[in-house]
Amino acid sequence: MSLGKYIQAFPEYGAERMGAPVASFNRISAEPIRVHCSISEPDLVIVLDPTLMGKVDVIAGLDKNGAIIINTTETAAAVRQTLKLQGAKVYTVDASGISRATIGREIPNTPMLAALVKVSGLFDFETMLKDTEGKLKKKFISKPEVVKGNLDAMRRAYSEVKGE
Amino acid sequence: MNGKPGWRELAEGDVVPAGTAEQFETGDWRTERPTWHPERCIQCLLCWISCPDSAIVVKDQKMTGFNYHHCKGCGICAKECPVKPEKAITMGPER
Amino acid sequence: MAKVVARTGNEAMAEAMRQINPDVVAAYPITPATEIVMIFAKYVADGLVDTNYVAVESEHSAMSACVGAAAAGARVMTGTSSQGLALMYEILPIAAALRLPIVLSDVNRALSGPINIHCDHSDTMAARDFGWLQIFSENSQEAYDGLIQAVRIAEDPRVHLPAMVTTDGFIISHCLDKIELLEDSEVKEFIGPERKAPNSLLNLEKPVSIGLLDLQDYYFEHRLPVAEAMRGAKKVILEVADEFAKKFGRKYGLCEAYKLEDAEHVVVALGSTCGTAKVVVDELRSKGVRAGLLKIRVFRPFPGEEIAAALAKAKTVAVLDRSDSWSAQGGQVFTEVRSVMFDLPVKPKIINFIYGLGGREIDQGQIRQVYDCLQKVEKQPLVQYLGVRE
Amino acid sequence: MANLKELASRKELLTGGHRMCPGCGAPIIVRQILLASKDPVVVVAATGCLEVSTTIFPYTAWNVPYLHNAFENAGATLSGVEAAYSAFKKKGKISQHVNFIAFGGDGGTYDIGLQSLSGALERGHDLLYVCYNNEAYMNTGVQRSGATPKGANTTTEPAGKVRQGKVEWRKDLTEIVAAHGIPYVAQSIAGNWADLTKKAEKAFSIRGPKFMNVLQPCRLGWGYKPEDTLNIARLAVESCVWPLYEVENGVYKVNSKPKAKKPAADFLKTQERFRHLFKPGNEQLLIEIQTEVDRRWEALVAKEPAVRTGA
Repeated sequence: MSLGKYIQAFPEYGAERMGAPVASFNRISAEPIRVHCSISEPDLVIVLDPTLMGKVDVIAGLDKNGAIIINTTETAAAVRQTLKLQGAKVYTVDASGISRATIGREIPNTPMLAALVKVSGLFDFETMLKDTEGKLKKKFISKPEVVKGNLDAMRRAYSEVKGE
Repeated sequence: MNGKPGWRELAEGDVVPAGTAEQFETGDWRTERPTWHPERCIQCLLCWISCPDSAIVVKDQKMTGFNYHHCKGCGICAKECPVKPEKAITMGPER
Repeated sequence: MAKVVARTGNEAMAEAMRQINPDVVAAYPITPATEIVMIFAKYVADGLVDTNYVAVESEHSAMSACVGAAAAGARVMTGTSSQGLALMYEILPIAAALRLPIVLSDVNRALSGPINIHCDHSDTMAARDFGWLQIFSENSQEAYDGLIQAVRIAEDPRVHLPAMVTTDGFIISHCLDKIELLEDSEVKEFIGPERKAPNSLLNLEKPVSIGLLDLQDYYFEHRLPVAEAMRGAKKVILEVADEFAKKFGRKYGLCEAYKLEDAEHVVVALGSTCGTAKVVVDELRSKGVRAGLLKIRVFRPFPGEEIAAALAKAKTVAVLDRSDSWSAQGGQVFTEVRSVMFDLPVKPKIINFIYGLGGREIDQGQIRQVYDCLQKVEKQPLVQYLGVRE
Repeated sequence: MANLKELASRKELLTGGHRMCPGCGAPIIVRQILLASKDPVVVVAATGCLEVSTTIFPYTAWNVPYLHNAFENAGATLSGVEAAYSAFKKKGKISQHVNFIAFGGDGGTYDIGLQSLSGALERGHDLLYVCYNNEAYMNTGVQRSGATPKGANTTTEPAGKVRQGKVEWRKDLTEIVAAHGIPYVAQSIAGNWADLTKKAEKAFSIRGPKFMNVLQPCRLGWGYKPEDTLNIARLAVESCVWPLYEVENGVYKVNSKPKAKKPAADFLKTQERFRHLFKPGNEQLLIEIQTEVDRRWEALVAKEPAVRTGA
């Protein structure tokens, strides 16, 4: 949003407690966003937890010109085979591994965000890094190592995301 | 219903100034009437503190009689009056 | 200077409450309105507001404490949802009859049972007959602006009624959206520094009794002014909206007409669904269908004349109700809209869709289906249920 | 403590002209408690006899600011009033000290209003809640409440051929309130003005939540002649059916220990509501009641500190 776009983000709420699979929907647009419903035909799917792939139909409604980004150590080709996906682009990045190495804990969120920027080309990466740095600095005022770890994670994911 | 104020004449929101019940007569509820006998009264004020209807008139910290406009004639004042052998307040039929 | 931020509906409501800085907030958490209370409690903990926050043990007590505080002359707010609002029902008409301008943010959620935490309008609709102003919001921005305006409207001497501003549970309450915030000083100036109560329990010089027993001889005379104030509130809502538009640029009315001038097929809806419906209207227009949307923003007072005028030229009208009145005659919005159309010289054909109960998804496809039905309206039943499995 | 002359020089804060029954104990309690306050008072009343009879529009017997909201929410409503007061005080809009008092009957306090009361006590508002306890729903025609004692005849648990009035023991609300750990809890009666006004004065001198459970004979529901209201309440104390005691910061003090404890039957037989207990065949029930009165009395006395200095 600070990069000049309109945004909408909303999670899907069930009654599950911590650790259960969750879905969240995001819209990014150059115009004001008026629709208020879940996204059934996504342009882009991001899978943070690859163990869900066998259980949840992660490619449901995915546009054939769309893309899916998966946090996994496997190759895009292997994932495509698992998903039996035709059309659409498949990208993989080991965001969990990256986050363990850089942040010290398995928090794949920020590296996946970097992968999203790379794949979608919606924003300029350096501007986004700067914006994220500002936000994290506010939140982790007494933990500069967290900010650095996240930024490192994002840089690595940006360069390591691979697809076909 | 006639003679009562219309809705425009009422204050907003079910509000009245304090203490308006002062004007309402409950004395006509009485079937028994208390009589005060000042010559026997020891001014202990037990009748006053015990009255449910705030109907014992006290002036300068002294019992001076009844507010018959409010007194419902319950007889608590007579019952609580400690004066012996004859009480300073007695109950009799309302005329 | 307006500040553009990303806020969920709940965050927007809490932000407005911080800027309104009421004297007393008495509230109890309930999904999906809990965050409003949580965020506000943090504002209190951080000393960002002067508010005396009463963390009550139930919504019944929340509304009871609000009545007590408002009767004492305070500016008072609370927030709740669904069962919480239902638990307040007993006290809501008391607040109205005592003419206490309490402002409540309600996050629309289905009433039990079965228990459900998701959006529909059954909680708010069941409260429509309690003498509260009701303002629905299409998005977080409207919720934020609406809550600030509600304080002014409720406290206006021509109104003096409590008000609830609603958002759709999760759909808006938990949806991060781009909104423009006002400066704290702008809000303060707009609503005025303090409430001016005609009577107060804390005016020790002029003691009053509030909330007396009315028998057959006075009750009616004390209820009629609520109807009268509600009637007058329409003008005040528009005045406040005008002033808001002049100062801050965002325009609001009792209703919003979207591409209605030449519309043949019109959908009437409330809340977040209107945003989705606007997208469908644009899409149909591009295909040559003369579609339009009437969004009812203010449900109490009910803008009957405005609705009738807005729909007078339509050929067909579909009213979308996100709740059922269980009257077997359609939802609350439908029966009220249909009733105000009775005196139109040429009446459009009007049908009802009850949809989205318990958070059931309403998407563009379903709204398209509604417009399809309007184009072959003769074959449609009076009331149908949209999006339910047969 | 203010004596009667001193009290009599204060302003009468509950006027006559209210519609309570002749001889009702409730307005006696209210008058005495209001007179005990040297500071301004604001009152909230729960729905009940007192509320309906003192405020029939356009007449109010209250010479103090007064609010009625509903039946079960006097605690929460007064919380709100007190919260507004605190907010105004912080902003410098009001400086005078005010005593906030809620009056609720046993229905509005023991039963339907218990949650609201408990919440108000737990939150620590500076208020005094007074239960004028006549041991049944008198406003609506003598229905049983959680305060109704075992054996009492009520319209919803009447004495009949196989049941002898209320089957259950009454709930010990004073102890429930004391368990909240609030600074001051007391039991008193209509019929001992010195005890009642002293306790009210003490309550007003303490900041935080205070509670008083005041036994109020009801001539209609209990069945006796109107002039007997106060002496019947005193009999409840003399028989240890309703002990006068207070709990100040957790410390128990029994205010009146009868030298010769009267039998509970002396109290019970003064009232119509217990008349059936004295019929042949109910001897065992009377014994049970006496046993329970003794048990509760002994348990109460045992709560007093073991060693007391002074008189």
